[in-house]
Amino acid sequence: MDLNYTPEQATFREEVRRFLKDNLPKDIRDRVKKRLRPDKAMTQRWQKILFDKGWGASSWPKEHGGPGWSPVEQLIFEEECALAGAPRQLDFGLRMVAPVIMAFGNEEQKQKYLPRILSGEDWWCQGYSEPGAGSDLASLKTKAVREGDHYIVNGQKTWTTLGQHANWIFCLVRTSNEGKPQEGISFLLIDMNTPGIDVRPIIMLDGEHEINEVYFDNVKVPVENLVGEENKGWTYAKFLLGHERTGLANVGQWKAMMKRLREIAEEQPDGDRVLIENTRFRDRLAQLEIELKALELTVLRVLTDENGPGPQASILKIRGTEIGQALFELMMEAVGPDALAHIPEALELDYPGSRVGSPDATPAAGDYFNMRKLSIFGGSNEIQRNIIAQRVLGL
Amino acid sequence: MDLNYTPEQATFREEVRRFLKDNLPKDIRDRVKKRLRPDKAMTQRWQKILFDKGWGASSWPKEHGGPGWSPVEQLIFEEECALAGAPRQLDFGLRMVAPVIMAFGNEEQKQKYLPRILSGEDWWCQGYSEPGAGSDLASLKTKAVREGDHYIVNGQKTWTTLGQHANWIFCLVRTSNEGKPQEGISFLLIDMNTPGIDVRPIIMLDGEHEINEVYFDNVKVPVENLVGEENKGWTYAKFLLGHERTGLANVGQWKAMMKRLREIAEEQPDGDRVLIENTRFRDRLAQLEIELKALELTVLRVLTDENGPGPQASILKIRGTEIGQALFELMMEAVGPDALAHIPEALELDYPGSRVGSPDATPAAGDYFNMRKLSIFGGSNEIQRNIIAQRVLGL
Amino acid sequence: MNFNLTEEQQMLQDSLRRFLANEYGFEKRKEIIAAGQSLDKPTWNAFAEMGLLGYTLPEEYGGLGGNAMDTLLVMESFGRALVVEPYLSTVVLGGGIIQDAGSDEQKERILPKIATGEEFLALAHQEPGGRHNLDYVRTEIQKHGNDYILNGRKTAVLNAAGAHYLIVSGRRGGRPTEPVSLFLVNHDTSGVEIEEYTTHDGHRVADVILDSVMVSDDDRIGARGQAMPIIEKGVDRAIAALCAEAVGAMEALNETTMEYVKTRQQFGMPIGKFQVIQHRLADMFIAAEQSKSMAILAASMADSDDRKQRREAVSMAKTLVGQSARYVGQQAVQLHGGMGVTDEMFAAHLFKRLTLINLQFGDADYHLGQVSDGLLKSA
Amino acid sequence: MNFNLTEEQQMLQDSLRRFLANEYGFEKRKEIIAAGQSLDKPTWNAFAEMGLLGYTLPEEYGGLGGNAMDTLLVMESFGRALVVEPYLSTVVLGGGIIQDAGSDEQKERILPKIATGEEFLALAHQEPGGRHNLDYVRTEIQKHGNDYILNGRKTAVLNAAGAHYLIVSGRRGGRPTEPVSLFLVNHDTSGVEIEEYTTHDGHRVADVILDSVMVSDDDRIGARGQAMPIIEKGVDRAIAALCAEAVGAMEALNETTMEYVKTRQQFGMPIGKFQVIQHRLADMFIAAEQSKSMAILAASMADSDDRKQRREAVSMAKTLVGQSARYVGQQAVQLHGGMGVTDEMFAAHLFKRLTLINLQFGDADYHLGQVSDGLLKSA
Repeated sequence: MDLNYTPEQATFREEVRRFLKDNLPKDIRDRVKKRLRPDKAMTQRWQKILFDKGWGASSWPKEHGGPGWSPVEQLIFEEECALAGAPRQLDFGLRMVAPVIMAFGNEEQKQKYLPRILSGEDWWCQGYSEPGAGSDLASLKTKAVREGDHYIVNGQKTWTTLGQHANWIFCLVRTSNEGKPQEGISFLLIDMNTPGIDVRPIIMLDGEHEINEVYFDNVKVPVENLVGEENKGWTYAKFLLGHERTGLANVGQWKAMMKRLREIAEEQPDGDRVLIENTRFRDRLAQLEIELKALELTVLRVLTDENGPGPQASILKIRGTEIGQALFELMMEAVGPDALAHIPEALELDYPGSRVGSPDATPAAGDYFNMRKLSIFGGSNEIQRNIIAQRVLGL
Repeated sequence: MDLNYTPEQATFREEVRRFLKDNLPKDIRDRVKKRLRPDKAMTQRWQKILFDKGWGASSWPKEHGGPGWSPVEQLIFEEECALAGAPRQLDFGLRMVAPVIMAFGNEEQKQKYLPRILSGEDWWCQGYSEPGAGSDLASLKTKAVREGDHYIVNGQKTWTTLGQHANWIFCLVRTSNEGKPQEGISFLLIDMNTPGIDVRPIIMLDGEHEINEVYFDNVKVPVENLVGEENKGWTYAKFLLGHERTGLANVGQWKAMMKRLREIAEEQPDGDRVLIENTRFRDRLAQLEIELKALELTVLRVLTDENGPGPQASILKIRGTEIGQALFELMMEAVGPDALAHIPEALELDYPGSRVGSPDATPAAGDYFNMRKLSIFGGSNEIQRNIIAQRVLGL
Repeated sequence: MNFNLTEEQQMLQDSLRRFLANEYGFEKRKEIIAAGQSLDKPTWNAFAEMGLLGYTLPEEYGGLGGNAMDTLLVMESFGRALVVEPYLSTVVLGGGIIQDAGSDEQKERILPKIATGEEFLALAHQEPGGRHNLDYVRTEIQKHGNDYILNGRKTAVLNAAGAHYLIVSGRRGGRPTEPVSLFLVNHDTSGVEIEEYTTHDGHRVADVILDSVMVSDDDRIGARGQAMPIIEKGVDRAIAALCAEAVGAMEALNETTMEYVKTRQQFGMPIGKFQVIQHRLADMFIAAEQSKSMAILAASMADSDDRKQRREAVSMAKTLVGQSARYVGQQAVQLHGGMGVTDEMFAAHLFKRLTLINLQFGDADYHLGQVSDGLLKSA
Repeated sequence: MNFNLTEEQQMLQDSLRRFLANEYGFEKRKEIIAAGQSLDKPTWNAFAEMGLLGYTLPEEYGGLGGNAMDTLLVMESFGRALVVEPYLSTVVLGGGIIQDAGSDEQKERILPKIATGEEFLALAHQEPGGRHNLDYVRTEIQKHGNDYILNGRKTAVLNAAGAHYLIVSGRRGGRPTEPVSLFLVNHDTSGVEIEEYTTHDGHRVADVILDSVMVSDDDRIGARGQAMPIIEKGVDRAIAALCAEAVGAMEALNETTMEYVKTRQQFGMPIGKFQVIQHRLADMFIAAEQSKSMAILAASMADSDDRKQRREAVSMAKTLVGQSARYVGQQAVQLHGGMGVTDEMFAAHLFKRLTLINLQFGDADYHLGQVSDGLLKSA
């Protein structure tokens, strides 16, 4: 066992850091560091910059245009990006639909979709959940009926994150009612510009438009948009859910937030002292530091396990989201009553009005509210514990 | 609403306090205050003193020799007893079998058993649980077969607290296998001196002999020892479980412990200061003070509710045991490494040897271990939560 | 020792809840918030007619002579319906302080108009950087002939924009070593600037900038430099009221979550049949019940002049209520699944209110610290 | 970056676990404890033969030159079997300190005999009233010609009774302002009195009374007044070892609890089918895995001379391990129901050991405080 990074890994980190220093645009970095959400253009601009460098998809193998990094290198890359204030790249294309296409798509599909994901030209969203089928995916009802060389899709998807920006959606659809509920599901790629698709916003509890309902009314989808075999979509969906492991833990992001939180604690007045001098607050910070360290090491254990990711991998989603939520909560509590104010216009960098408290206070409560989603979306933490109990512990 | 005690209640408290000051023997008080367990003789001696005063059973009505106190008066009495260092009276007779006999027993049974419970002459224990039927009482197997004017009892009971001292046991036994499992159960009073009864100790994890297995091998029990009707025992058992409410919360006991814990925190050295000056320890003490206060008020709400005990009553067992366990845990942590030592002989007041740390350290870890039973016995806290969810919340 | 409501209390609670259920539904509340006003006139008038506005004011000033226990009833009902009207600022805080420490002239001038719903008050005490520390006051008082000039900035002032009078704290020269005094400032006094904003839970709050604001000796509340006990008592009363409001919100949130889990189907059955969810709700129920007990404790002590006992009870209550509100709020959102994080659900709004109540007048950590430090012999 | 065992480590772990499974079962362990000896000779000899006793000692003194990562493996296995032999005191603590700071003569005299299993060491450092504070030392050192006289009382000294040498700390005149020195005291030196007792988890510990104990300059370990860094490093290594032991105990406890809930029937099915119990075990599993990560961190830093980094890593690990041990222990007992609180169950003994590990060398609260205070700039 050796917990030190190899010299090669240290050099790699330096290289990433230098690249970020030279190439991450200041306006983007400022936004991210102030915890203001980047818009579509910014996300695409940053993806293009990474793409030009050959780093568009840290987790992709070389044959598809990825850098072919080892898991630890990927982690280093993500951590440095987060610390530098780079916006999160979009998972839906890069880490969700792409691995499925790579593993189960045909050559034409690979040729057609992967390059446009890599460059950021296509914006993908996810069509999994439906009203009534949240964590219980197998009960989904959106139907695709084969008519000649098309499927006719009817139904409704929901919780479609950033669907309002997307030009493609990957969907689980029901192509058969035979057998078990899981057995009649197919994996379909759908152009969002096809007639009959209607995207309607869902406003989240922080007042933001981030998720959507997507309605399908006799939407014609060419059969060549089917990935793999008809009625085998459940297999691909499970592959996808199992594929993303370290991403769920989000360690890089949380380390960057922890760093900022410590800075805030050193800046934030707390009556006649600064907040870091408040033992009770400091203890909570310390507790979270410890938990984050344990998560980080667990991620590294999973990534470097020579037997491949073992059962420990299943805990990353739970701990990652719990720690993330605790960080946002502590961020809110750090600014205290200044978090009360809800001034949506102040979420723009160039907001000319006066703020309440420090700029850190502006997004604090909204973020905390918004981040309650972490333990719900992507398979609720209750479902994750079911999985650990049943699949890992064999109960 | 009025949270103040009435002048009559305050006077009553004074009277109890004075009585305790004058009548609680010093040797008993010293033992209890040092958190050393009183022996059988002490418990009986104290019961006799209370009995002579007419206070043998705080919860009993006057017709059966009780003082006829209101619930709040009972609480005041218990609290003052605990604060004064009186040993706990034995629930098994006073608060478990007696109410069942009062409600469902016949006149002969009342005449025979109640006075001897009140005076402390009889020591009762409980025969409910069996191996394989802990929280799932309805599945019990101990059988009682009617033969002439006797039942022949065969089977095994377990977790029988202080059964080694008892001369009577009240048992749930199976008298029929017809219908639902609950339907064939009867409530039987058995003289522990009957041939065929074998009491075997179970040593608890703190090394103490407190619980027992009780074996019944063709034990002949006169039919007049049946309480109420044959096969109706489940009703009486449920009555019993529902009857004891404030006792489960144990507020008086915990208030006395909290008082002692605060004293310890002011005495216990913690390097160059005393423990109360340690913010982290003090915060935990404060947290527990708050939770105990909430429990105390909830008990009072339940006791004074003019609609009778409502659904809130169900939370008392859970919070009472959780707070009790937390108190014992904090007690152990207060003395720190001094709690390591396991010196059973030092659990005697007149132990001549040298101790490790203060006398408070002697029982600290053993008590903590022992008190894990609180959330298990008497219907585990998991079962209690099932009950709240299903019976109170209707889920 | 008696936790039962009197007949009058029961009647008031019933009629208030009926009114709110009929006239202050989720949609109506949204409209009120969207209108961007500090209050809804018809609602306020209805409160006045029900006697709520003078409920706790002395009878000689048009009130009913009630106490903090009566406030508890009102606020619990408000919590269930998430009422955003300026009751806390005007009646509980402002009315309470004037009643406790105002001069006869001030009482006569103001209290009757609170009871009738004509005038509003706001306590402008907290300052930027003070976080939860109640005694953090840097607003400057300068003597100017027989008058005084106030300079400073107040923050998180509840309902400042609609208030006819601001109750403003300051220290001579803004020096931390000087004691605190309190002045009644008319809202149209020159130099008073109000920057209003909405809070995440739909209330209206403001920063108040005092730029050479002139007040006279007659505007002072209480004796010179003796204001801290007045502020403390006023704030303690407000905390007790917030605890009661939180209890109402928790109860409503538990009820709506129970409804949800009974109907929401997953894996072929209502999710309320899953044991983990049952136990979660049992714990949420326990948390709300314990909070209710503590809210009653706080209310029973809120009018007391025994400072140490009152403050301890109030801090104990705010700690436990804050912790419970956090637990109940987070778990309710979690059990609602995706729906829980949408603006459409009343549950999400209850959660937001509960979160923000914890941040007002000291969060759970702060008040735990108060209780903890109170355990020191020197305290 | 690599968390995999080397082939040698894997082999050692396998053979150690096999040995313990065969030769150190629950009943055997009970007998050993009941015998009241500080160690079981045949077991100790077997350890020596496996090379465990010299595993981390330098090769020139008969050791294998291993490090704290190797100790981790040994202690994890010990944790699973609840080994009560004096490995921590003699090899990890004593051997570590002599190896770090002993004179060449001391090393030559002692280390080879540790490796062969002939001699034992004990660190007599903690004192009554010190609680978790490592720098609380009041034992008096008085100069007496070229020699020194020690007076004082040490407490919770692991395996003192069987030790050939005690490593004793003290300050000149017992004054808190004086720096700490360390001496090697032969167990049969006049004035050394040992009051041995058993701990709740079957280990043997003692109070050591030093009544005018004479030592010479040659008995000093390290330079005069420079002992605190030596003690800190030794204790940090012991903490890392305890963390590893706790991980082993937690894993064993989780396994035995899983077995239990799969077989124990209630309400017509194994209790392991109840969702609440499933989630509880999932959380216990998570706690053990996170602890394992932290135990590895502590081991990887335990030999480091970077004091701040080492101490931070060790405190982080002890905090998380202590908290997890508490959670896993309490829940395992709870899930065992009545059986969990009886002396018959191995689970109860694992729980007791886990509880006591938290109380040794600083509990979770203490170490959280260390990490927390380390966040201050001034730290």
